[in-house]
Amino acid sequence: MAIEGFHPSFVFLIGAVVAALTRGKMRSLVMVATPIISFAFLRGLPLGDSFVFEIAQWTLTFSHRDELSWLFGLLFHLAALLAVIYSLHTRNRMEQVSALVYAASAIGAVLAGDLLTLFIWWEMLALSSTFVVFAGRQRRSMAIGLRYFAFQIVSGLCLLTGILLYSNSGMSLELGRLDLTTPGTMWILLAFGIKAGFPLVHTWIVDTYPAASATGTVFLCAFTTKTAVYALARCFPGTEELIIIGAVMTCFPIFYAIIENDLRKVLSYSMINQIGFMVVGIGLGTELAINGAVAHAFNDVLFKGLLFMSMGAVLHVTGKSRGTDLGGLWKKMPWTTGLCIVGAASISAVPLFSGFVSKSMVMAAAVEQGHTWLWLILLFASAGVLEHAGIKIPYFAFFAHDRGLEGREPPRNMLLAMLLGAGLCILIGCRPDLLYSMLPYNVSFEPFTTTHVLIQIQLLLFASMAVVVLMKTGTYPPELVKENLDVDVIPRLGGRALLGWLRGTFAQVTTRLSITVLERIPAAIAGPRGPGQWQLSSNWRLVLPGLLLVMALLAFLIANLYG
Amino acid sequence: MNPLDLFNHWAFVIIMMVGLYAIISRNNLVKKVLGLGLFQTGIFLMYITLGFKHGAGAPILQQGVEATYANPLPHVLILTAIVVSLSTMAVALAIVIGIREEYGTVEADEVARLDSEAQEAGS
Amino acid sequence: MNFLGAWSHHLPVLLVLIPLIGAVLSPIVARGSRGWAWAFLTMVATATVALELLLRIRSSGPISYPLGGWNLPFGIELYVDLLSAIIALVVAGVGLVVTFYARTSVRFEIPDDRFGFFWSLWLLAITGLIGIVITGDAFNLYVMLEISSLTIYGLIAMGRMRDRRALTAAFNYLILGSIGAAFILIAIGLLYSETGTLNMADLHRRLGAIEANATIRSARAFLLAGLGLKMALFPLHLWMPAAYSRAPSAVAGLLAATATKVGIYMAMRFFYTVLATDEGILTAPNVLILSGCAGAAIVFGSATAARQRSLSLLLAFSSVAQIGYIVLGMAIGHSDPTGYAMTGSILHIISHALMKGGLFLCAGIFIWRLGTNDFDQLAGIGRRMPWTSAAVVAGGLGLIGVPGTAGFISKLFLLRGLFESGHPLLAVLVLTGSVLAAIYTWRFVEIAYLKPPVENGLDHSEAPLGMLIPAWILIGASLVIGFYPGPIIEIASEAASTLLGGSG
Amino acid sequence: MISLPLLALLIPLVGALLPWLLRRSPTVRNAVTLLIPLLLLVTVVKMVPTVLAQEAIEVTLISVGPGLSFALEVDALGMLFALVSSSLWLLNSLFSFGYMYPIHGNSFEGQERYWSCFSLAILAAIGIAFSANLLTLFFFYELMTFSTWPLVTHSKTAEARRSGRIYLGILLGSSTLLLLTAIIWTWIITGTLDFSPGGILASSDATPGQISMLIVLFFFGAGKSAIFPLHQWLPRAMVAPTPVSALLHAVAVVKAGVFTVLKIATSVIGTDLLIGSWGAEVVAWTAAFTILLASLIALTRQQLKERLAYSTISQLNYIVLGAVVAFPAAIEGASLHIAMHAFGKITLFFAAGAIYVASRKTSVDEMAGIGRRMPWTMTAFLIGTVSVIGLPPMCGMWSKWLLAEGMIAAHQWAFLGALLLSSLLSIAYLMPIALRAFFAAESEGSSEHGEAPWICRIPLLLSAAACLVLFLWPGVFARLAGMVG
Repeated sequence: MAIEGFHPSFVFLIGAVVAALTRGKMRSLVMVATPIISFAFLRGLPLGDSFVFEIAQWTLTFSHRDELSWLFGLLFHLAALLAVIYSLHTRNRMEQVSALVYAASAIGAVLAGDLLTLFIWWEMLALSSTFVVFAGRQRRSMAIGLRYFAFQIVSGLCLLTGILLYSNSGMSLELGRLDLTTPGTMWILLAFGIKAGFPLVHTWIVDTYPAASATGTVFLCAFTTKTAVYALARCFPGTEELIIIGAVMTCFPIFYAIIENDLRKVLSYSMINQIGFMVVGIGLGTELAINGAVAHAFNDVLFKGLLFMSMGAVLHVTGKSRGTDLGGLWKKMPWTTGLCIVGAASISAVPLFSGFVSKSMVMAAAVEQGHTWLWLILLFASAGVLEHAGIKIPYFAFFAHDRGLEGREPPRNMLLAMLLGAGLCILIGCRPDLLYSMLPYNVSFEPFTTTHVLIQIQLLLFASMAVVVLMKTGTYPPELVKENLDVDVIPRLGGRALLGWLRGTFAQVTTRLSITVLERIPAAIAGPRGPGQWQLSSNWRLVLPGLLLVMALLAFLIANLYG
Repeated sequence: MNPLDLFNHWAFVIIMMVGLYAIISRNNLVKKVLGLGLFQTGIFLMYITLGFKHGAGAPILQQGVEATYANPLPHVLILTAIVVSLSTMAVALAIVIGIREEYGTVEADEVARLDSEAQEAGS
Repeated sequence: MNFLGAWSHHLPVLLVLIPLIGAVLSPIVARGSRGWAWAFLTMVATATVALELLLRIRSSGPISYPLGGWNLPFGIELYVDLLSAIIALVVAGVGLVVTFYARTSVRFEIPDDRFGFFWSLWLLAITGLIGIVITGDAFNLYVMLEISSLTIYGLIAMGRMRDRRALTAAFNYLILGSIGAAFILIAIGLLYSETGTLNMADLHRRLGAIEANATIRSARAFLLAGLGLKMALFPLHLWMPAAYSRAPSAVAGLLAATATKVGIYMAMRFFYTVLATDEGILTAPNVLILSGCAGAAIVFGSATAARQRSLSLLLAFSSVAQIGYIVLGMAIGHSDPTGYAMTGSILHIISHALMKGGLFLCAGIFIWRLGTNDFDQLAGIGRRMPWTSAAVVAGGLGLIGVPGTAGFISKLFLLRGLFESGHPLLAVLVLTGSVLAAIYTWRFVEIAYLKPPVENGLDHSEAPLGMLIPAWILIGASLVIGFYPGPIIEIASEAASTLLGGSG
Repeated sequence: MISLPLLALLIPLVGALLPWLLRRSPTVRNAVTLLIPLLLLVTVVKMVPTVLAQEAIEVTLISVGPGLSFALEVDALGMLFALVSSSLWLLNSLFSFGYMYPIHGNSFEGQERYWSCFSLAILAAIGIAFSANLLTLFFFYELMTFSTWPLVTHSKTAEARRSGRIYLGILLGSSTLLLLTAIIWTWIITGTLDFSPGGILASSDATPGQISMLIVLFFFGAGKSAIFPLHQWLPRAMVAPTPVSALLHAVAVVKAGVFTVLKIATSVIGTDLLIGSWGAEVVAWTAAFTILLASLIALTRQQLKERLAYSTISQLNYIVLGAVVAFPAAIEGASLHIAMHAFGKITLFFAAGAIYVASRKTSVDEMAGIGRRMPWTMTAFLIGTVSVIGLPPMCGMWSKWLLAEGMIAAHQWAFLGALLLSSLLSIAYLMPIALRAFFAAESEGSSEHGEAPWICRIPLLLSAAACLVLFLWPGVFARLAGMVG
């Protein structure tokens, strides 16, 4: 089904408005129908540029369809549909409406044909996702939401600066490959990087995603970072700096993930790690690598979504998400457990699951380019992924020590969404050609070669063994109820100190200064003449003017006779 | 030039100063008025001096007499000025009478004291 | 326009004669309440003549009128040029309006049995003021000055019925004024001793022919000191606030609008025609003292006005400041070749006469209703006497120099003159004065409109039209000039260029 | 046939008189209060095509003297300002009913003065917009100061009196001491006060030193633009009723200040002279400093209106900065910001007023959770917030974009940084209000209340909608702004 003549994002926006005005079953219907209808319009988009608007002196290209944008458009529709289904049971109007706007923004961003349009959607993405975070109404979500928003806005401002500098150097705003030597592109890269969770600016991911509601996180994990990956793939393929950045991203979160207690936070670190693979792929820049990165992004949305959905289901049922609080749920939630394991297998790149078919592309591309050290790093990262996402998540949530938690299967819509997600993971894992055919480049890649499979299975086995050994010997880092120190403490504490200073000393000083200058001093000058003040008295009323007159005469005499 | 040649000038300056001193130093309003009169008289003397001419007679026109005569104009002017001065004294004294009626005194500091008392009572 | 027919040759003398005869006849022909009608008629005639005179002079140049048929320079000359005609019209015109106002106000401020004398003094004062303006003879000027001064002392003293302190104010003014006038007399005598003439034009001619010696220089000093007092130039202004605030309200209106202006006219006349020789009176030290005093007047007068507790005193101190503007423009006028400063000065004479006259009339209205215009009694008056209060605000805006009022136009020219002649610091003083004027004006506005009304058992209803209309005529005229200043500017700049041409 | 600019002045003049004449029939007066702004809007809109066609509309009212006259001229910048003022006046009149009547009663004390002064203020705004020379501009500038003072002190409390004093003192002091000086100085140098495209000083023989002094005098003289240290009047003016704060202290008065600044930059000094003069440097750094200082102070203020006032100070100085940087994009952005900021900020003020009407709440702390009680109002508030911050999809984005473009074109990195940092700070002080309203829990014991009356909400929603519509179709405003400079 393909309908022409309307922009998919606007379908979502209209859907959001309608959803805001309806309630109950009607809203559920609208929510589900929106991505489906929109998808029809997406298919109807013509290749190349369309929806070109002139707003004042700006030309905005709202739709630029090629393989890359089409694939991401498809992906986002898919993610939106899954997440919508997953969240059907909630009655959180704010979250649902914001989520539709959020999806609209992400779709708009990947379809954007020029930098200005990208900027508009980029900022809307920030805004709407903030509302998704806030709508979670978790205890700490106010401060976290603001921090999240600040990161997103800084990203937007970087993008703005970059675009302006870029256009000021005489370049057209058409979206395409950017050269880092052109002015402004560093800013654009930084903007993308913040949203993609580059090291040092990654903290918002781990800060925010665990703080949103069970349903909100599913939306969040799908769109923002993947839009950034899309933008990187669109603008900076083959930028070598990205290889190093990506390599770092694949590794450092592993350590955090291992010691982290909150399982949704573990997933967030894992997300950074997965994006690292994509960034490496984009940095490598060969057709194979790009394809791998894009395919991995596609898969990541599905399996990371699946994992978040399963953790969300646990949270929904038990109200807990910390490893120390959970355990032994597999008997009460067998379906959820199973589906979670599918997600864990996918992310761990077990053959026949979706992660395998895309991750191996990136790694193969690294080898192909002769980056042996890179390949080793990625290998290590893969092992780490297995440890924290493939084993730790299902183990702590569903097995481990039974804490005797009340538990039951989550609502049917949640299960349905998870089933769909799991199905897609397995489908892609078994029939990778379906995905490959949609990739931007026509590359023949055969994932199921003996070498690939063997290496991967060895890796998985060794990693599993390591975990088992560590656990048995008791040297595995214990899960503790604590916050792990990350780089974001600097802005957090600094910001708090600054705000305290502003509301304290600064406010007092400015207020006192203004009162003194504006009220006290003028009052002293122009105040009414009180009774106690000096007045001419008695005889002086005549004497003083008389003396003054004589003095004036003398002054004039001196001035005229001797002047 | 002998300073004493300017005797008249010295005189009118001294008279004026005496008058001014009286105005300023006396507390009694009538004395102030008298001081003003003295002051103005000094000026009259100055004008008369202006019309003075050595050996001149009165500026009376007589048939066939070619005599030197003093400049008549200052005298004319001073007649007018005397009238003005007189009127000034009259007005001043009338006001002093008014003050006497209202305050019961013609002493400046008494008047001032009564004024400030009234002001304090009013406010 | 020649509606005076055969009398038109005698316009200058008529201008003095009409009020003089009116004054003399007033106690005789118009006893009691008819006095006002007589005075009003006289003023109508005087104002008509003044207007006619101004128009005639604009069309055909200055008029010289020898009195009594004596040949010049021996006889007394009436000499009317554009500046004189303007000031004469201001005096006669404002006098007419204030006379209209006085009908109501004197009824409770002057004892009934003094009406005849009051109107006589009133007309005589105006005679004196006009006489000063149109005479061409230095000694005659002194006589006219004394006529106006003496009558004014008497008029101020008539405020005793309302406030007995009017007597002391009048007395102090009398003593000081007489000394000041005596200084002027001395100056005229000294000039005469050097030149042997009293005719102003002749004086100018002869002074130009001789070298300035000590006598002439002393004469200048006496003149400056005497005029300074008459103009109420800071710091010689101390007689003024008491006199203005305690005089009967109509008298205060008349004095504020005209008396000091005539003093300034005298200064202009002496500085720019009589003594305008090569060395001139406006030597650097004199200008320094004058402009210094004027600057101090602007700042000190305004700041003191802001501290007053009654409207009359506020207005009086504001006058000190406003006179500062005028003197400033006059003092530096000669160093501004474009004539803006002088034009500004003349314009400010006109606009200040209108505004301050109107404001004192309003102050009088408050006194008429409340017996006082102390601020604590005026609280909330804006709602009870809206028209009077509005007039005060409009006048106050003019004092600030808000665009759309006459005060703005005159300050604009004055400021340009100050800049043109290279005195930006003085310009800053003028502007500071405007800001201070805003402070004292707004003291009234706050009290009248924002304070809750006081309950003192007095009748607070709006003033009768007989007082309101004249007040609004003056204020309204200043607004009209503010919006349609073209003709006035033209006349003032002509007068300024005539004056400056004389110094050329 | 009376000319349109003159008519645009006469309509509010009539509007100023009618409340007094119709004091006995409130219904008629209320109708007229809405009719007059409508008439004005129609009149102003009728001139738009002419201006867009770059034809001049000129009227000389009174010729004062050589080189001096009261004259009107409609150009793009003036049209922009007049359009914003007149359209928002209409909304604000409606809002005034919704605000004043519930709070002060249907015949509140001083209502004639209230309506009348409002009309006069708009008259002044239109007059400023259509001024053809500095003299006319100065006249209307001062008229605005005086006509708004009674509105600021409407409540007549001691605080209102004190604020009124500061209001008048700063506005009058700056305009008299600095602006008037600059005007007269310009008059002396150039011999004329008439605006001319490209600047009248540009074609004079003024020295660079003089130009710089003039720039400083002009830019600080227009104290209504709230540049440091003259910004203090604006927070103090918040003592006024909210509709007054909304129209005057978010639109008419403050924009009159920045309009003056822009007009002077383009038509008196000329952009060529501005660029590179030390005077412009001084002003630009001060404006940048003001932007940041005001943002920081806004963070510390708990009274909603006060916070909005500091936000306005910060935003106004964007325009000052744009005007003084004087690159085409900066000028265009600054001009556009007059309109865009007006719509956003008036929405915020309307919302603040609606909250007060419904709940009597004024402090930001009390507004936690209020969004559930007042969803319409707070949604509009959110839209206004987004617009003022300058995010898509609200109209504030375009002007900020252009301003930033201007800074980059001028290679003014520090000022660009100030703009961006201020955007962040504006999020910090504005966004939490909306977010806490929607998501935070209500404080204990807060009063039961619902939405504000519809008459409050309609203007609020209309202006919020305008923020969105102007993002999609900035059309007329953008074209007008593009013609400036």
